Amino acid sequence: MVQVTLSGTFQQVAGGISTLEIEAKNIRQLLNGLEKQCPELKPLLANGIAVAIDSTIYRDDWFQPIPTDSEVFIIPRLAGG
Amino acid sequence: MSGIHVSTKINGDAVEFVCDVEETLLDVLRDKLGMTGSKEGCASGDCGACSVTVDGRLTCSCLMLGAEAEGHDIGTIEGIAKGTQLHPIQQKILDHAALQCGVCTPGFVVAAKALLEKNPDPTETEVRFWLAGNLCRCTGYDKIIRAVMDAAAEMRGQ
Amino acid sequence: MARNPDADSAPAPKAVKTSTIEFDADKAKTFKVVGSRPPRPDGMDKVTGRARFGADMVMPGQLVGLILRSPHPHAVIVSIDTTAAEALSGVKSVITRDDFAENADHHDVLCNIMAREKALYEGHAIAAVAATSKAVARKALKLIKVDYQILPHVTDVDLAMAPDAPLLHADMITSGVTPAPTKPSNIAGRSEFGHGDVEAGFALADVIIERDFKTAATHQGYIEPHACVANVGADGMSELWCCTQGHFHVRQVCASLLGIDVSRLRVTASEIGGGFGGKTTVFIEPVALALSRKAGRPVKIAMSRDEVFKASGPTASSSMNVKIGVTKDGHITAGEGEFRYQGGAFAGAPADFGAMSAFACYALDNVKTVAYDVVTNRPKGAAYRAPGAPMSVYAVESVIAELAGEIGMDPIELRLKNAAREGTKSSYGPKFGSCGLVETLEAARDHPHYSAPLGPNQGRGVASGFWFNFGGETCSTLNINADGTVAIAVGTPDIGGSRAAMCIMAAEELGIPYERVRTIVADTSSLGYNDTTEGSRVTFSSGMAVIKASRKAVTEMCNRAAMIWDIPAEAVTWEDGHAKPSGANAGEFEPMSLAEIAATASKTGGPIAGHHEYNADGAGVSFGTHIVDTEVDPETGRVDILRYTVVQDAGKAIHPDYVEGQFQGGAVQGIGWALNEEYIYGEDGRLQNAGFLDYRMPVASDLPMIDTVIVEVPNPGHPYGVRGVGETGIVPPLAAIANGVSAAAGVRLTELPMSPPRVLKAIDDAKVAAQ
Amino acid sequence: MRYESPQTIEAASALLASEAGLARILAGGTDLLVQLRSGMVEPDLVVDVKNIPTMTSIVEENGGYRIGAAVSSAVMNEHADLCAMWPGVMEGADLIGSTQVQGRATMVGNLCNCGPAADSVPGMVAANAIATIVGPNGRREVPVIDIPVAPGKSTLAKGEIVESVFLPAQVKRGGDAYLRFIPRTEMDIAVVGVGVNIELDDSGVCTHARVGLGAVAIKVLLVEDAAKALIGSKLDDAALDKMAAATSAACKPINDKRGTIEFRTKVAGVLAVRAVKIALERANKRASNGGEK
Repeated sequence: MVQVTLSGTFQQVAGGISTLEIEAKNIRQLLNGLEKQCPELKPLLANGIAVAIDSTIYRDDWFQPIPTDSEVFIIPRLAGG
Repeated sequence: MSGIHVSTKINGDAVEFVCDVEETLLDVLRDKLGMTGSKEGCASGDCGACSVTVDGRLTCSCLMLGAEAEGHDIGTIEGIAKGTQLHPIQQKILDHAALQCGVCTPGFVVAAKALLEKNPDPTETEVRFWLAGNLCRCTGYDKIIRAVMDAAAEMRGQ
Repeated sequence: MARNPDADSAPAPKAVKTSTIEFDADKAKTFKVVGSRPPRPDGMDKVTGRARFGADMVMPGQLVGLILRSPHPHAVIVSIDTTAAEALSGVKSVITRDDFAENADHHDVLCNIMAREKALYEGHAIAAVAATSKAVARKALKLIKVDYQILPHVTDVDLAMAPDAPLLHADMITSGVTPAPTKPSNIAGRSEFGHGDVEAGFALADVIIERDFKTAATHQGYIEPHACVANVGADGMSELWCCTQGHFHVRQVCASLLGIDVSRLRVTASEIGGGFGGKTTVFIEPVALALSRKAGRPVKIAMSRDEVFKASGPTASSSMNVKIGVTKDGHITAGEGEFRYQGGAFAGAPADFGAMSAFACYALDNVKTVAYDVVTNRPKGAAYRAPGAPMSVYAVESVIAELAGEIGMDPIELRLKNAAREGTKSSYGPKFGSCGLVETLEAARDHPHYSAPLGPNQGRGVASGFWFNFGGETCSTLNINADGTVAIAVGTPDIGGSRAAMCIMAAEELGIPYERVRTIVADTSSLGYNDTTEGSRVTFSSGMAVIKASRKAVTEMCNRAAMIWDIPAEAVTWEDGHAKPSGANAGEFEPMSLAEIAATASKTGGPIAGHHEYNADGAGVSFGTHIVDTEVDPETGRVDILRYTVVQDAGKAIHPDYVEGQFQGGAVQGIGWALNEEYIYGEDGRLQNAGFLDYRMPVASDLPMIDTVIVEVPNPGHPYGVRGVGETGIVPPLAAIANGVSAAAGVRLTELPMSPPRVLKAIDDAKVAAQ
Repeated sequence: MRYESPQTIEAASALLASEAGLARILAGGTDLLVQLRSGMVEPDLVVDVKNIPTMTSIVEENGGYRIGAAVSSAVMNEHADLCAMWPGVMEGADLIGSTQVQGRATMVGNLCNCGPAADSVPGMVAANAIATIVGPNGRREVPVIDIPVAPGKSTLAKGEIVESVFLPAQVKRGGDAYLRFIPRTEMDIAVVGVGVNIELDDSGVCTHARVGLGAVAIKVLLVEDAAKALIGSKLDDAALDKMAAATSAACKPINDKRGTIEFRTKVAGVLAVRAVKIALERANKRASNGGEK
């Protein structure tokens, strides 16, 4: 099980849920699990997001492994100038 | 619309062209003569990217009609290096990494050369004020000012 | 591509590839080329005027394209009559909204490049013409008749949020609010970040300061206006030359807007005359393509400076409230902020990034930030160097400075006491990995600038700042030429000297001199997809791709040597640019140089190359701390910058000159933002200062030298420890200067820019208040 | 649009007078070209006056200097004697735009555009410069202050051209100065500009003063009350305070992108005091050099 924290808009869109537990070994499984638990998030996830796994920020890089007991955050997809 | 025939000298070479009255010297250089080293950043004399010399005097080619070039000597960025030999200002800009995007660089080279011809030993303040009409948005000017000061020293033989 | 929803029950596939190479501390000790300052490969062309920028390209038979723009900030476009323009001799094509089909994937971009039902800001494109000369094109624009129904407008962020504000989009329902609002508004979205309990935190504070702040919209101010040349063939094969930070992105969006396959459009990135985020999207490119398609000839469009200000993408203006509590001994107990940003006529103001980075410098138990993304009748914003962060950090760092004064603590000491460090839970969620804020604060504190004496009417300001940095999709190829030189192609336009950095990294890996390596930015048909040059990502991610590609080429060169020596490939190592037997057991052979291996490549298996394609993750955050001395003329409110020092963590400076250049350039853009730059709108909703004359960017005589200190705390996610450096430099200056000016003027300034009338008024008001 | 480059001022005047459409004089062109580019004006005729010898020379006359209307600011500022005599006027002209702009821009162009913020005009007004105008009805001489009426509007009749500006001889103990306020150090349009010219007797009492004020009204002003506050004083603090108040009182500015009413009004007084101090220093230095430089 991975404990996932939603931040920014995601939390509100998910109806105020800030953390949830998802069975996932990589980012793809995590996103699928998220969609299942919070269907409201689907359009946001489709737009592209970032996933922080233990202080490293990834894009929606499906096969990035998520080690057990890691800290996972869903945050807005970063851009820059 | 009948054009105006203009005879002039550019970088020492006799050049003739026909331009519309409305066309600026910058338009002529870039669009008629293929000399695109002078850049249009503002077309209002506020950025200096189109700097040229007219009879040795620094000016913005966007603030001058092509027709006004008749009988005058124009100097552009294309004429500053002598063949493969860079002018000391050009070399110092490279040495000091005094450019990032480089679009303002031709204007700075032309303007700085005009300064050092008039004042071979300028203070930092004099360099900064002389170049105040050349905008650079990448470098914060620091390395450009250093390059010009260093070029001045080298040209004085120091 | 949709994910397979059934996949979640399947076992996780083996980690396919880790996208990062970890920092190699041993290698870092023996750098030969990394950290040196060789001349850049594009330098010669740039000092002689030969470099070709966006407007410098000429295609045979090229037409001039011009765009008709709305004079009104908000109006329904009832009708557009182009018949007279089309009839004018020399006009080869005229296009309007009717020439672009609806596009669900890029709806806002479509509406921005050519207005549809409504003109949403002054300068919004309405129609475009291609003609044989500029004079004809100008005449044609005047012949286009547009019937506007003028609507009330709004340009201020707070006014736009009011319930009775003129509404830009009838279908804009605020996202991020539960339950969803039933009525449309100008608030595109709300987001919230943080952790802990801020009320409980404030209860523990001895001193709480709460203030309101405002910042004006500013423009990236690149000296090169947007320019492109488009050429659409009769068979639909198209080419586009343009100045952009991301030609692959341009290709994707333009192909979509024109309804053509990506493979039919080849985009070449010209030399780019500055971007700073402002050239990460499209404005004129799809218009030029559409004109060319209709005319059957190439079309060049070059924006005027007026168009750049009115119709490209400046950054957001902001209105903010920040509240911070601190104990007497300098422990920050809670921080809270609300950040309202307007980003022009479409959603996308970087309010969320502002809210995320506002408190990023601090280790806080209780923090909460709320962001509002608001639309107004202004041009659609684009990214600008660390988008969203300078404003929010300005607000937070101003309050921090004031708190330090209140509790009588040195402001760097207060920051050090609360500084984010490795393992700190960041204000936006995840823990920080290795990072260098503490190191920059200590270096600033120990810098002679920090203890230099000040004169009358002078004040010193300090502020720290942060930017995330990111990686993204990247690939590059590296070819070993037969003469032993090396050709590298990357897909990330070079905006600050990155080609030099690529050459350095390849030379380091290959063990050959820098001069033997050349890097180009390849067009979209020559290389796989690359994300845009943004997010301070290029030296990090293209650099890592080059390192990987170099290592692949090295492996192949070792193979070739092994074949020549007739020993197993594993028995060959690469050292100092040579293949060598790995030990005594491997055999006795003279080392073979890269050039020797390259020379026989045609006989040993053909060309030798390396390439790498990946998602570059693991970009390390970058923190910086700036010190500035200012002098305020108490009689006129004029501010002079006397001395400026930038201290920033670069992870590892590949080419220190260009790292310093990024620090200096960012600081000076920040100085402009702090002191004089602003978008000034009249009551009529029109921009009053659409030119360099009154936009007032810093000129050479406004500034001192900008001192730099490069701190190097290696990024564990890069083999050389590289962090992005391009953006963080613009984050601290707004606050640093505000703190300096406030100290010099004796009154706290809370609105940017701190232009002389504003500073003088603050001084005079404070005098009145004191009496 | 036609371009003409006549050799005499009479020919230039005739061209302007006979043009039925819109005609513009092209001297330095640093304003005209910007206007052309932006489409602000679309003249039918442009008359380049840079090939007219009387308009391109600086001539000493009655101890003062006559400056041709097409003489660029850069050329003027290289004239050592002129700079020594009227440093304030020269500095005002030298502040127009960049080094590049200086190479083309002229004082008379600055004057005839009639911009209220024209940097060279307050100094000329303070020096009581006289313009020579040539038109279809011959020559006339007019004080510079009487030429601008409002932005873009002057008292020049159709076909009239300013040929030159005459700066009279500076007195033995006389000095001038021009200061402007801009947010940056260069490249801005004046938010306030003050030109001051003072004359003192041997005891240091101010016997004559003129104060020209820019960017605070529809046109450049001559502030007589400010001059009165100085005349008869030794330019002590009380006189300067009074002068500052008179200067501020004369302001009728607007709020715009460059400054507020409040700001302009206050800063006009501040700059006037600073300018008088510089002018005083110059007057004393000039006197100590026996009225030379």
